[in-house]
Amino acid sequence: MNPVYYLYLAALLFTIGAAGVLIRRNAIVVFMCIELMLNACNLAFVTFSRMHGNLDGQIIAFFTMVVAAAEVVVGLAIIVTIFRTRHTASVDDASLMKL
Amino acid sequence: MENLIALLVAAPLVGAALLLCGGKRLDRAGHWIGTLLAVASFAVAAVLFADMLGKSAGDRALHQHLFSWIPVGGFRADLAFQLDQLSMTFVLLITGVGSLIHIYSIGYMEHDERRRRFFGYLNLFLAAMLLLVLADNYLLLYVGWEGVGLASYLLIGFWQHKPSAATAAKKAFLVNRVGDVGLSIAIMLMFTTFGTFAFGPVLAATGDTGEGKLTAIGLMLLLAACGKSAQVPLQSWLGDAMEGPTPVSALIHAATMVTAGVYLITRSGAIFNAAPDAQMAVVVVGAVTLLFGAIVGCAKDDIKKALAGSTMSQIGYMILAAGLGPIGYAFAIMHLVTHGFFKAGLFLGAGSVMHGMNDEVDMRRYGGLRRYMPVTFITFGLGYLAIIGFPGLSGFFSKDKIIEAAFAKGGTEGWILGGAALLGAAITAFYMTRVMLMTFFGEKRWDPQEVHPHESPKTMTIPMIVLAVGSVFAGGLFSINDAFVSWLEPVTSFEHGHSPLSATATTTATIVVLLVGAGLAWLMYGRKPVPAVAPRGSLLTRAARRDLLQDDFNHVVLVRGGEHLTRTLVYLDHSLVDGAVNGTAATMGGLSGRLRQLQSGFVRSYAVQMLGGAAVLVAATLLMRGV
Amino acid sequence: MNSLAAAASTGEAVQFWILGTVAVTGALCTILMKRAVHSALSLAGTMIVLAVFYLANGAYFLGVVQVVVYTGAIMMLFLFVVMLVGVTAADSLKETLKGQRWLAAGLGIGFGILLIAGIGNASLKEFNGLGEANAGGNVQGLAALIFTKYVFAFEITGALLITAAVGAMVLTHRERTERPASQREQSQARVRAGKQVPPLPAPGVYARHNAVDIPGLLPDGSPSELTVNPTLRGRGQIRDVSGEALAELKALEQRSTEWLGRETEPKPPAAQSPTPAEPKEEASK
Amino acid sequence: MSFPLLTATAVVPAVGAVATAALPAAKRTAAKWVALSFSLATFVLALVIAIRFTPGAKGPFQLTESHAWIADFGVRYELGVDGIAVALIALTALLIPFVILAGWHDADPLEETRPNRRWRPTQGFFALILAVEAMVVISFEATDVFLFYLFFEAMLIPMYFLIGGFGDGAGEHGEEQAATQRSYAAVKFLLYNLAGGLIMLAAVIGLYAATADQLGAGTFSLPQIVEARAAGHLHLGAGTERLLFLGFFFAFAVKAPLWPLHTWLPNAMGESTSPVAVLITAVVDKVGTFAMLRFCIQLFPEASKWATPVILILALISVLYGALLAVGQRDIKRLIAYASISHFGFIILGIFAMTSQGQGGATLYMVNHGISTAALMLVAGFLISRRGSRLIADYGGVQKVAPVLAGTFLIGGLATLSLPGLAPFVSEFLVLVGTFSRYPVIGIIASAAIVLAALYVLVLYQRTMTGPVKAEVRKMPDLRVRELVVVAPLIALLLFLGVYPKPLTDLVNPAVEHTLSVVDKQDPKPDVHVDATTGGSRPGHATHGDDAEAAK
Repeated sequence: MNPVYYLYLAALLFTIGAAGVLIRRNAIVVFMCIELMLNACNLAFVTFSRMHGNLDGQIIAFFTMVVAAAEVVVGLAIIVTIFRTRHTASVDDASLMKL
Repeated sequence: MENLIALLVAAPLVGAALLLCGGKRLDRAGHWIGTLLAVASFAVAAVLFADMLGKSAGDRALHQHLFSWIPVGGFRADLAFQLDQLSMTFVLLITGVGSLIHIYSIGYMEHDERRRRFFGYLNLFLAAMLLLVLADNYLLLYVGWEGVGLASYLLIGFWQHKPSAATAAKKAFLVNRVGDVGLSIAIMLMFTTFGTFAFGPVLAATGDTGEGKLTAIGLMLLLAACGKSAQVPLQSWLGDAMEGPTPVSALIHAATMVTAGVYLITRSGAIFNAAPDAQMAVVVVGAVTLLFGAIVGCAKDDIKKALAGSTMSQIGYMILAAGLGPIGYAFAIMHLVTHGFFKAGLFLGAGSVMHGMNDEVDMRRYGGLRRYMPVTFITFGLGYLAIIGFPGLSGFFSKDKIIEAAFAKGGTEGWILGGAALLGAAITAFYMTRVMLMTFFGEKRWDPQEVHPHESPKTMTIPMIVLAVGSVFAGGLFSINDAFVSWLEPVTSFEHGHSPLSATATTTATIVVLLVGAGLAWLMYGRKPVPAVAPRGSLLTRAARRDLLQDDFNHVVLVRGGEHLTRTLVYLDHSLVDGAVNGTAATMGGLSGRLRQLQSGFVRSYAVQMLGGAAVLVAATLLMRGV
Repeated sequence: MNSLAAAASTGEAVQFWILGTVAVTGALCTILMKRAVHSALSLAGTMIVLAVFYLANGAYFLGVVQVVVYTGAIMMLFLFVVMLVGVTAADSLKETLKGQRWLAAGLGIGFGILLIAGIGNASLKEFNGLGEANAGGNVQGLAALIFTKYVFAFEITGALLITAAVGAMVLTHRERTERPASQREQSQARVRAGKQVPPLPAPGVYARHNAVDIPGLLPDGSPSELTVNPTLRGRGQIRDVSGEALAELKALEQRSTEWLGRETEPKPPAAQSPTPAEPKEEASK
Repeated sequence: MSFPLLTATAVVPAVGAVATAALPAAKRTAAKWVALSFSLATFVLALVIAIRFTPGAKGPFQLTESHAWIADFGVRYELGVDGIAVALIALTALLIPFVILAGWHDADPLEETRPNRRWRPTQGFFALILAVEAMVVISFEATDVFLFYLFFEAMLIPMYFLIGGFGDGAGEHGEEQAATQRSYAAVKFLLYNLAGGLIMLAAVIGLYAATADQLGAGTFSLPQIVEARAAGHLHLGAGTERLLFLGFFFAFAVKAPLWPLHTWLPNAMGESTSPVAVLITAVVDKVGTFAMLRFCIQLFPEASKWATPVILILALISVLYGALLAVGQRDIKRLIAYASISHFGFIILGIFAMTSQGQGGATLYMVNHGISTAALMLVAGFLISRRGSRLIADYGGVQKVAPVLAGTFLIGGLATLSLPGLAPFVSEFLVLVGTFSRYPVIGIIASAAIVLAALYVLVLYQRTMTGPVKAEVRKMPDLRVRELVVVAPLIALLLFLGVYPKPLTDLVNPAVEHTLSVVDKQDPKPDVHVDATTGGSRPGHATHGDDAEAAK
């Protein structure tokens, strides 16, 4: 079996995650979907590193994880703050951008 | 010696600067300063004249180059003066009559609180007029040309609080501007044809170029002359110009400025000689105008307007003569000078009459004034005799020569022109007699309670006397063995015309028509009393009262048309040109309004758009690599 | 295992197909589950599977990190937040934005197809595995790269993490706007509000037993709700013993009369209030 | 490289702008004086430039400065002046002090507004004026296309605020609507010029690409490009060259309003205060015509020749159109604005007639029009500030109550109708001659504007100044000392340059010759060759000869 299937899997996961971001209204779930997409990317990177036979891909994946961690921390903090003020975690309720 | 020439112009210019910028502190001495400088200019002229007489006819011309004015590429205009016999004649006339009228104005404008400014303007006029006749190239002449236009504008509109005066001034300037366009185009033509527009080279080189160009130049010059000298079709401003103070009418609109056209044509004689068609046009214009002006003069009840009509017609004579070529130039100038004397005198007389009748101008309110203002009567009378060409007075000599020359043109046009000139003489006699009779003879048509006619002060009468003397003797003086003609000959190249009629025949004819005209006038105005209000009059009379409908024509065609044109243009500028721009702006606004709908503010719809964009990018990359 | 083959072995293939299915299922559950908790759990599942795949791809360090950081830390963080926000909070899956769902589905599918097409026609045939790359050990290899080639990126990510931590604190920290009320003010407020100023009465206590769920009895023997902890009250777990106490008293009198041998006039069962009945059941609970 | 004179001339006003803006709100008068002194310093520097500049010298540009700036794109900080630039810099530096003096009280906050630390309109007004001066000066000096473009566009920012922020409170329908109209005018000004500028930007980039393609290293330097073209290294294809030319020309045609891109000017000049109006028409718009002369023609000679007929027609249209619309205006300032459109038509006519008279005249015209319009507009501003109305119909008989004001107004008007003896006549006649000698018909039609100019000026003068005195103007005071100080020098200058324009022509001629040599056009020769020196073979001719030599 050809490891390129990993890439197909990554693509699939990524797409699913994207769709989730579009469909779900709960901010937390949206975040999870974003994480899913990041992970899909990581998988692709790892596969690439295997493909090229060097570790750079893994490094990138590593950095992605770190960034993802940071992003999650801040994002969740934001969600909590929003929840405190308006008692909902729905992304649709925070639609002040149009003003 | 030639360094004095600049002084001629400088003196009045300094006066103008002093008086116009001096402010109130000069109010008391202003008129004296102005007069003094005018007289000074005359003195310089006299000195130069004397010097010139001392020289032989060949090298009388003086030339003074001050500095190079506009040097750009091949285009060189210099600030340089040229004083030859022709210019000298004008300089003497201008400064002489000018000085007299300055003196006259001291009395005439006594009660005007803006007298200082009046004298400033007069000096400005003198300076510009002298520049006009002294310039050694057409561009500098143009400066003087417009300068006198400005001065006349300021002086016609001197009583600005009168809307009629302001309008008249504007009209005069505008009509003159039309003429000026002609002059400027002529200069451009000269530049493109000869590469220069200085008198010397241009007039020397007329032989080398095609007749077409010369004709064009000639016609343009003629247009300019028409504007300045109030010739048909640009004559309409002269009548209204009488709104100005009478001294102004005398100086600018009788003696000097309006004759600038004659100067221009005479000066450019070489061009016209080489372009017969242009010359023909000149002659026609002259002939038409002399009749036109005469007819208008017959109908006017306003004494100044009547005189204005006469001025028009007399200048018609000059133009006619100038159009006749070498046989006429000298006589044109000669008539110009004599006319300068007697017409100025007549105007000053009219002014004096008005002065005595508290500014009443309607001759139907005059009558029998000879007893109240004898000096005015006598001087005016002498001027009258001069202008109708009474044998022995100056008008007789000059006009008679012109009529003779007109016949001498030869062929049918010779007869036509001569006839026209004769007819003009008759009409002149008629309307001048009319003026004379209505003003000084007949019974009083004014109310002794209101007006107390009285003789004017010395400052006014003396100039009148001097001018009267001039208008009596000048002609005779000039004609003593053709002194005047031979004086001008080096410049204007005189040749004797061969008239089909003998000189005596012409003279008798002139005298006959003169008597006829005068007699007719006496029958109509001398024998039976003049009605105080103008009768309706015949169709011709009514037309003539309205300047033969020329103004109405202008009003309907030019003024109305222009107003409509501008109004439509303003509208179009706002609706069409600007509208196009604003329209684009509006469409943009609408478009953005539509696009605004996409900004729903919902994060997820933005996310959809993002994903769409990403998809497009991926697709693009794939296509690039040619899937 | 160090000499990871370029082409995957059959074992790996099997593993791939099984776990891949699991991963996709997990992902789908993540986006389809109503309750956020379930989404979180299924995502965790997917991540563990991915960890395994990392290992299979020779990224041992990453595999472990994936388990520790992602599944261990991040997902737990998610769960905490979910609890904060409310475990029960389940958002209805019915769409509010017009056409959003179809757009999303369409775009998702299209995008996926594009990606897969891209991968498909990319020439990814030869795999030169991680044999020599991992020769000195995967972790050492990574470390060597991180601290040499990517050292700046590494430093910057460190800064990023600190910033993130500070940011999180700033965001969640709530500033006290007004001075805390002193005890005196609190008491005054309480009096003004007409609340119960003295301590509440204690629950009923008997020689036989001592329980917080037994209300104290008022002089007329009826139970006083105040004496019971509000939580128990809220749950309705009050053991009312007043009924049986009366019943026992009655029985005692009965026996004494029998003992003294006097006839008794029958009493109306007025005192028999309906209340005693329920306490019994309650007690039986 | 000695003292960087050109840079200094641009920097001084910039510094002045900062200094003025920095002054606290209370120091209003101080701000005015600071601004004035800085503008005067700039004028002194401009004079130094004019003195240090030697007209006959070799090479197109002098006092050049050149420093690498954005090396990657071959953008250099390259300054240099030819005669035309010197004349225009002098004009700018000369006018700004008068503008500041004339606007002395235009930006004073209203009485009822409470003094406030942040609210400093006066400082802002004068700082903006100085900023505009700095930018204008440097765009006159720049010989690097990119550098020029930068300031050509940056100019819009201060101008926008000057137009939109300060009004003369003489609106037809009260202050509120005046404010809205003002902002409308400002936005219109901005959009028009931005549109032009963006198209030009495209052309600038295109030029860079073309040079980079053919010269190896791309450059924006005007002298280099001209040189390369002369040496034959650079051959833009006809198509490219025309496109680039149009890109440049469009921007300049907007800036120097050429029909039909003129409609922003009447609004901008009508709504803004008269000093700002002067700034627009006398200073900023000149950059447009100047740039046509320096960049359009020199960078794209072939395309210029190709486009000449159309441009001449457009210019002719704006000459007549502007004059006719001026006749039809009811608002003094709008009238002057349309008059300016007509005059800009003349300037462009002269530039593209491609004769030494035409271009020399056009350059003189830029200077003279600057001075004459400044005189007329500023006096009109004084008039308007007295009566509080811009409508011609609201005036009448002013001449009687304020003769000096009327006199100066008349002189300004006469200059506008280019009366001989005043400076504009020289330039207008040169333009006409220059045009006529190559395109007689256009020349003749254009000279009709002589009459129209007289018409609108005299109508304006008659309606406002003459006739019976209106009740509203009866109390009108005559010119104050400050106002006289503003107007008198301008009028004196008009008279002087009318009588003795030689210094200016000597300055300009070599530059014009150079431009024409780039386009390689010769003046048409007259049919008859007579010796062109005036005076022919008369006495005095000799003297003239020497002093012509002396003048050289």
